[in-house]
Amino acid sequence: MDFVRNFPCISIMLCLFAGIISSGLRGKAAMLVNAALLVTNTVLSACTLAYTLAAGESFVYVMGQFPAPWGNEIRAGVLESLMALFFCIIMLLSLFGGRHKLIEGVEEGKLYLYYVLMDLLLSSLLALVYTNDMFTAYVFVEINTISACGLIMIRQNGRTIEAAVRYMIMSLLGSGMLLLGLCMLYDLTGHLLMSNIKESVAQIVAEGQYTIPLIISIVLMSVGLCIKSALFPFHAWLPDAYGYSTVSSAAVLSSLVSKGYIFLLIKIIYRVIGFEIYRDSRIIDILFVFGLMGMIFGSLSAIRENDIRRMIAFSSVAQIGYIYMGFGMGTEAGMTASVFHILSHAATKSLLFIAAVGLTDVSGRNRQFIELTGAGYRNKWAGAAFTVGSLAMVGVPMFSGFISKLLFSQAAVQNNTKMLPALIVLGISTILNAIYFMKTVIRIYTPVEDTPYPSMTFRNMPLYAVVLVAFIILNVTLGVSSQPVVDMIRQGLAMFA
Amino acid sequence: MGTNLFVNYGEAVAMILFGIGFGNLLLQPNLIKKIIGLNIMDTAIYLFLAEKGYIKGRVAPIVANGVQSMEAYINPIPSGLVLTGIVVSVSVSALMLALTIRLYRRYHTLDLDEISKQLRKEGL
Amino acid sequence: MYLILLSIFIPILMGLYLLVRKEYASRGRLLATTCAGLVLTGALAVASFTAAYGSSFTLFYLTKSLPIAFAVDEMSVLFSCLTVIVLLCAGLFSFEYMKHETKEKRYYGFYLIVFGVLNALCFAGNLVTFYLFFEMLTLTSMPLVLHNGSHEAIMASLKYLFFSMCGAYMALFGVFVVSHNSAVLTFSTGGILHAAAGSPSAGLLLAAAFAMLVGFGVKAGMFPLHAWLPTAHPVAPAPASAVLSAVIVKAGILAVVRTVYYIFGADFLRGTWVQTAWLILTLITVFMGSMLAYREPVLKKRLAYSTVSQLSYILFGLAVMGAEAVTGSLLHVLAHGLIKTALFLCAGAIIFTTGRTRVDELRGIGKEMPFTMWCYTIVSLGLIGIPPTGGFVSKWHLAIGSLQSAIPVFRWLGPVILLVSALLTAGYLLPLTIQGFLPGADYDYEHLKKREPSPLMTIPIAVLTILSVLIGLFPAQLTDWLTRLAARIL
Amino acid sequence: MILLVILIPFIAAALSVWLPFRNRKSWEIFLESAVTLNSILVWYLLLHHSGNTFLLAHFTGNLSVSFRVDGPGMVFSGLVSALWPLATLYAFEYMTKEEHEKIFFLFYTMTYGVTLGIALAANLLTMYFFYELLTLVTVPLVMHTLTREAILASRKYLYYSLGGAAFAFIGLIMIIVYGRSTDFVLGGVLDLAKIGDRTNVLRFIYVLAFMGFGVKAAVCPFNSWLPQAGVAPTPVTALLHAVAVVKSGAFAIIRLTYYSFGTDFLRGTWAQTFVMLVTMFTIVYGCSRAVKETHLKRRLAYSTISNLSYILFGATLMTPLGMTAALLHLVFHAVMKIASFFCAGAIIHQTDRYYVHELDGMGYKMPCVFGVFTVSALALMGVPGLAGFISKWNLASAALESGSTVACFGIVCLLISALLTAIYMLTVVVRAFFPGRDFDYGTLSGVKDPNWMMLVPLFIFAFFIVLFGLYSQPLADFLYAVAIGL
Repeated sequence: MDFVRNFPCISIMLCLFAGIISSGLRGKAAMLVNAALLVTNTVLSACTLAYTLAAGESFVYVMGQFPAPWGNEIRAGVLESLMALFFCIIMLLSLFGGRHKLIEGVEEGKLYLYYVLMDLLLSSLLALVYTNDMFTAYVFVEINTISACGLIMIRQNGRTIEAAVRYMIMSLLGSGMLLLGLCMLYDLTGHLLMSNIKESVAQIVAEGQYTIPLIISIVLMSVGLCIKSALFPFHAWLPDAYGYSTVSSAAVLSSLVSKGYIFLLIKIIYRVIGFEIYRDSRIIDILFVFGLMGMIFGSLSAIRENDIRRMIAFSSVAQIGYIYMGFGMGTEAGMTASVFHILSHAATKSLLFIAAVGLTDVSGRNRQFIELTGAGYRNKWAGAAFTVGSLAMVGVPMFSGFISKLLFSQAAVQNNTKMLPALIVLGISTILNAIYFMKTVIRIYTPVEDTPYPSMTFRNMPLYAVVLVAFIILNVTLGVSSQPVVDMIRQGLAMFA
Repeated sequence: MGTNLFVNYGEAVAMILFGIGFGNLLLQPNLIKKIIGLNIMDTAIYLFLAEKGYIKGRVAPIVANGVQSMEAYINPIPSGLVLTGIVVSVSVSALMLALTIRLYRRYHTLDLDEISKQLRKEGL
Repeated sequence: MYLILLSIFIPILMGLYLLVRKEYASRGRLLATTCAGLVLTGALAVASFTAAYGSSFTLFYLTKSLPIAFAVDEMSVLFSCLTVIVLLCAGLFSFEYMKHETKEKRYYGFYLIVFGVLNALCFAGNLVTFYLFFEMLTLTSMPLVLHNGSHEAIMASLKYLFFSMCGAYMALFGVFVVSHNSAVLTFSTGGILHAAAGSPSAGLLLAAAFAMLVGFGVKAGMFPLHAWLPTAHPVAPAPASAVLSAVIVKAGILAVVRTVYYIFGADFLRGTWVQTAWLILTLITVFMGSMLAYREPVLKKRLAYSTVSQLSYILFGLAVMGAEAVTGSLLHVLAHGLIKTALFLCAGAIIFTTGRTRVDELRGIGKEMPFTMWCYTIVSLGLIGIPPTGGFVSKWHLAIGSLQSAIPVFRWLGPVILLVSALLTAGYLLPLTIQGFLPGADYDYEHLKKREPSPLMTIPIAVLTILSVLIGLFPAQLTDWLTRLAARIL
Repeated sequence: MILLVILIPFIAAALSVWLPFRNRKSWEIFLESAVTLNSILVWYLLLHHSGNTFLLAHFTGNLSVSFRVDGPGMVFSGLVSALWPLATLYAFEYMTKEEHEKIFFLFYTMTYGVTLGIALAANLLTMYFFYELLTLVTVPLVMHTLTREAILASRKYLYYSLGGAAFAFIGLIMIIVYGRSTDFVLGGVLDLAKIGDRTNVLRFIYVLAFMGFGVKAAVCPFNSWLPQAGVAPTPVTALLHAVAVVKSGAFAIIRLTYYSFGTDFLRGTWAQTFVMLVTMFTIVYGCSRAVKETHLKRRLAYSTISNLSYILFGATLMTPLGMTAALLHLVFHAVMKIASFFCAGAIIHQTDRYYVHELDGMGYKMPCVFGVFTVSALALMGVPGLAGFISKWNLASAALESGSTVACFGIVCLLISALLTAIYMLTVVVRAFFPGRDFDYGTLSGVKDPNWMMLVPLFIFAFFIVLFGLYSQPLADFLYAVAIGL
């Protein structure tokens, strides 16, 4: 079974090849290639996950047979393969769910480009997940940025280009800081491979040298990644980028791209700096505070929003706040909760985006709330899915959001000083979530007399409905039998250390 | 501290440049100037890297004249990184410029705030 | 035992029957039914306190600690006598008076119910039972107040209702506290709280006692919650006013007696701040009631203010907690009950015949209705306290009792205020007599015509007048009995 | 078996929508018999089963969804299952005037199952789960009329409830972390060794959780949803907003206080004082608002707010007697308030009158309805001989028994509230029966009592109000046994 060790590398390479091949294909064919790629990668990731679970430890794949510290490495553990699996599944579902909008919104001749970019994005995501090399990480961060930017602007109107530019600028700021931090770290340690850096860092800290440069480099990397993942004060680019791009892009961006950066940060915390050292630096408290503020202000902005897509986008800001709050707790449990929330939020947010588009479609493409009145009856599938997503976001038991809330709170209790703020903000944020999501749910289930808009049924949109059902199942599965997933996350985090 | 700063003047300059570039990228309303800022920022980092990789009195790790001793050459990895970084930043700059052209054709301005204003007028 | 229950439930059931059945074909039948009901109830009540005197029984238990029990003791007899006399007389009077009102059936229905509830109050054997019927009394007497259905009457009845409820709930607080400190709530002479006298809960108990005094005092028109009385009594039909002013307010007195002498015990309260506060309140009420009555131009309202004042005579006597004073109080219960009924019935007779309500419109009324006015004058003198009427005897005892007591300041302040109030009483009652009989030289005798009301009205007035005089003339036996009673409960 | 009684309503609800019924009658019969059957099953369960925990599923780790029949659960489920068939009967008649009956009864019947779930939950997590579910299934009921007002009300209801649950959730977390288990054990499950020096934090969390569950029980300042939610059809306001939903809040608080945090941990601390003061304030506040309110149903809703805090006041005494009194009032208030709401509903159904000042003289036209209304009014005021007096008496003696000064002031609050109750209830009665002499009865022509489907539940409730008032000892004994651990 050892050939499974090749799978991570193969999956990344497959993505790149698929991208290259697609660039010569027509739109339809590129789509099929992409779908095949995603399915293959899902299978590969699942195999890797099974393998690492069975082995109970992670493995390192050395690229080009150059041994450390010179060569480039890929490392796969339970957590990495779990992430990869999830990313693949969710991207697959998001693409299927948003396909009809894509065909509408993108020029016929350029459709293949979308799939090229998507392939590229997947490759960069997988690389971010698997890589063991900091500089490789940086390169794929940039690739990620570029392809994400392309995904935003594929639906060409002024808005999306502007959003793409803004996204680009913020991303470049972030990656610039990441790069600088990385260079400084390299300067301090002389290594680029994560495991080697970690040893050196431990040594440096033990000797008490270079504390200030080390902290500066940690800060630079963390802030860079925070900007890229739209933590609260750096979220200005997010609503436009998620709000106006085509729905699949929005779903993928919100649930995967920002999560890729967050996952990179997790890797930096565990595998580069070392959890204890990172925890003892003050940056963790800053992350905590920003996380809390994000939870509140993101939701407040969402409440004020009148456009359903932008509302969901703002909700992402709040959810990312949750994740950073989990980091900020500085405990193993907090980290577990954060990772779980990455999964549950990914599953929920793409569901919401895709359901929202179904609702706006039956409301004359109008995204204002007032037009959505009664949309839940015109498109029953989207209505139900949106309701499920909302309930999950609010944290109603049986849905995935409840488990993350549960894990977050349990983690919070373990930290004496941060317990009360975390718990109270969690409570307030739940209320705020309830306000804007439930407002929408009630709105879409408020019937109107003689609407001018047509209804949508299963017959019109079989694929769309199936995708929604799959999302709902995913969500409920996470909510009901979360224990295996949580165990895997724990195991994976343990492998990181 | 002062002496260190003087000795490592390369790094100091790199940091100042990074600051200039970062500020430009963040604060300039003009898109072209933003891109220039981006490039300054990236260049600053490459300078920083190069400075770190440079060892006084040695030459670039290109085997010339048959000298194979490790002592003769500087650390090759930073140089490699710089090269990679340049590739990345070139492509990013290209993308940004392409976007800028798009926007300019549409809105006849390079001012991002102005574009936002027009967008709002369009009601999109 | 059955007599007591019958005397309570027969009128209530008859009243309910009257309320729910459809209109009678003729007024006569209604009157006959009512009359039968009244007489039967009166007879039953008398029978029960003669036949079942001294007995007590528990009907059933609401919860383990809340028995519904009835008992007949001297206090029951005293109040029951008064109730029977007044309700019968006023009932008889209504037969004529209610001619000019509508909805007679409803009136008689509630009248009977009130009769039953009053009986129940007299025979209640413990605090819970008493409280139960106390609330019932408020609820069932309210329709009597609002009977004429004018906006004013409805507002007055609501005021009555809410003041009474307020009082009842204050009392209920006391009941809670008492029940917490005592295993049983049965009325027994000398109180049931001996054990708690020195305990740490004594402070709370005193507060409870005060709450109960003020709360039950609402019904008896005691300051500061007296305001309902002058509003509610005058708007009712005259016989109902009579019942309200003479008997229903006495339920408040009975409640206070039961609370102070049968639950807490005089020893428990004597010399405490509760007694002092209570004395102050009663004296304020006595003076204020007379003063307001003096300034009031409408006859029935004036009588209502008078009630406020007179009731606090009784409360003052009770507050002194001496044998002599209590005797005076109990006597005054009887005297005031009879006199005030007579006064209201006179006022009713005047309104019924002439339609005039204000005192200054009643010049020469004595020439028109000499009999009524003579009765009015006689009972007025009684209320003022001029011998040989009932009022004199009771006030005499009150004053003596107060002077005999050892309470500082109030032992002399009380009689002084009582005296001043008596003067004011003369001031507000006698002008009607004087103007009525001596209208002055410019009175138009030409249009004068005798219009004495029918015997149905005059007879009750006469009976009450005679009774009140009898009390004054032959007080010895009654006083003895009451003195013994007072000594026992102290 | 336990699962069955929770599931039957759901199944019946689903069937009632999907099955093709020939006509309205057969549909009605189907629903009514399903509900009745379920109630019978519940009572059978209560009488024959006890103590066994039924584990449905493991959630995560040591958290499980499980059910058990224990003391308070018996009381609450018994109460709910006794009321539901009657309320359904009433609702059939009432809903003839409204639209979308089937949807209405779908959720109405589902709520039955959810409420039973709350009552029979064996641990905090399960209860929390059903608690959230309750919010969700009742929102459509509030929304039912779909007027703007109804939608606003349902939104508010939703926000408040979910928000409250969010804070209750914090309490749940504390129990998970610091408790020996989340199961309900009389006396609490907190592990004092684990808590160490964090007692005050935990008490603070208790207060938070109290307020969280208190949202459903309409504790001040989180009560404004309840009067607004009165826009729902009357069967909903009567059964849900006077019994099932709001009592779930009170029930949850009893569970939280007595079975999770434990009274020993809380008694005599600032946390107890705080929550007690909150309930006392709510008692007075609810009544005063009721006095000012002229819309009959909203007035009753404010009265509910106040009465719910009677229950909570009893619960916050944190003594067995306090819990007895709380449970007693839980039962009695349910009967009293449902009776008065049904009267209000009958008035609306027959005459479309909503405001108190429109009720002049109706007592003569609808004697049965207003007779029952008067009985319930007197009972709510606490007139001896009716149910309200007994529970008030028990509350007061429990308060005195607890010996705390605050509790004594609580009695004063109870009495002030009783007075205010007299004011707002009796003004209605007086208006209805004594409209004043210049009232024109012509305006009431055609007004009459509703038919038997509405009257039968009314009379049954009135009968129970009197019965409980006169003879409640066995019930009180049973509840006391519950409170000291069955």
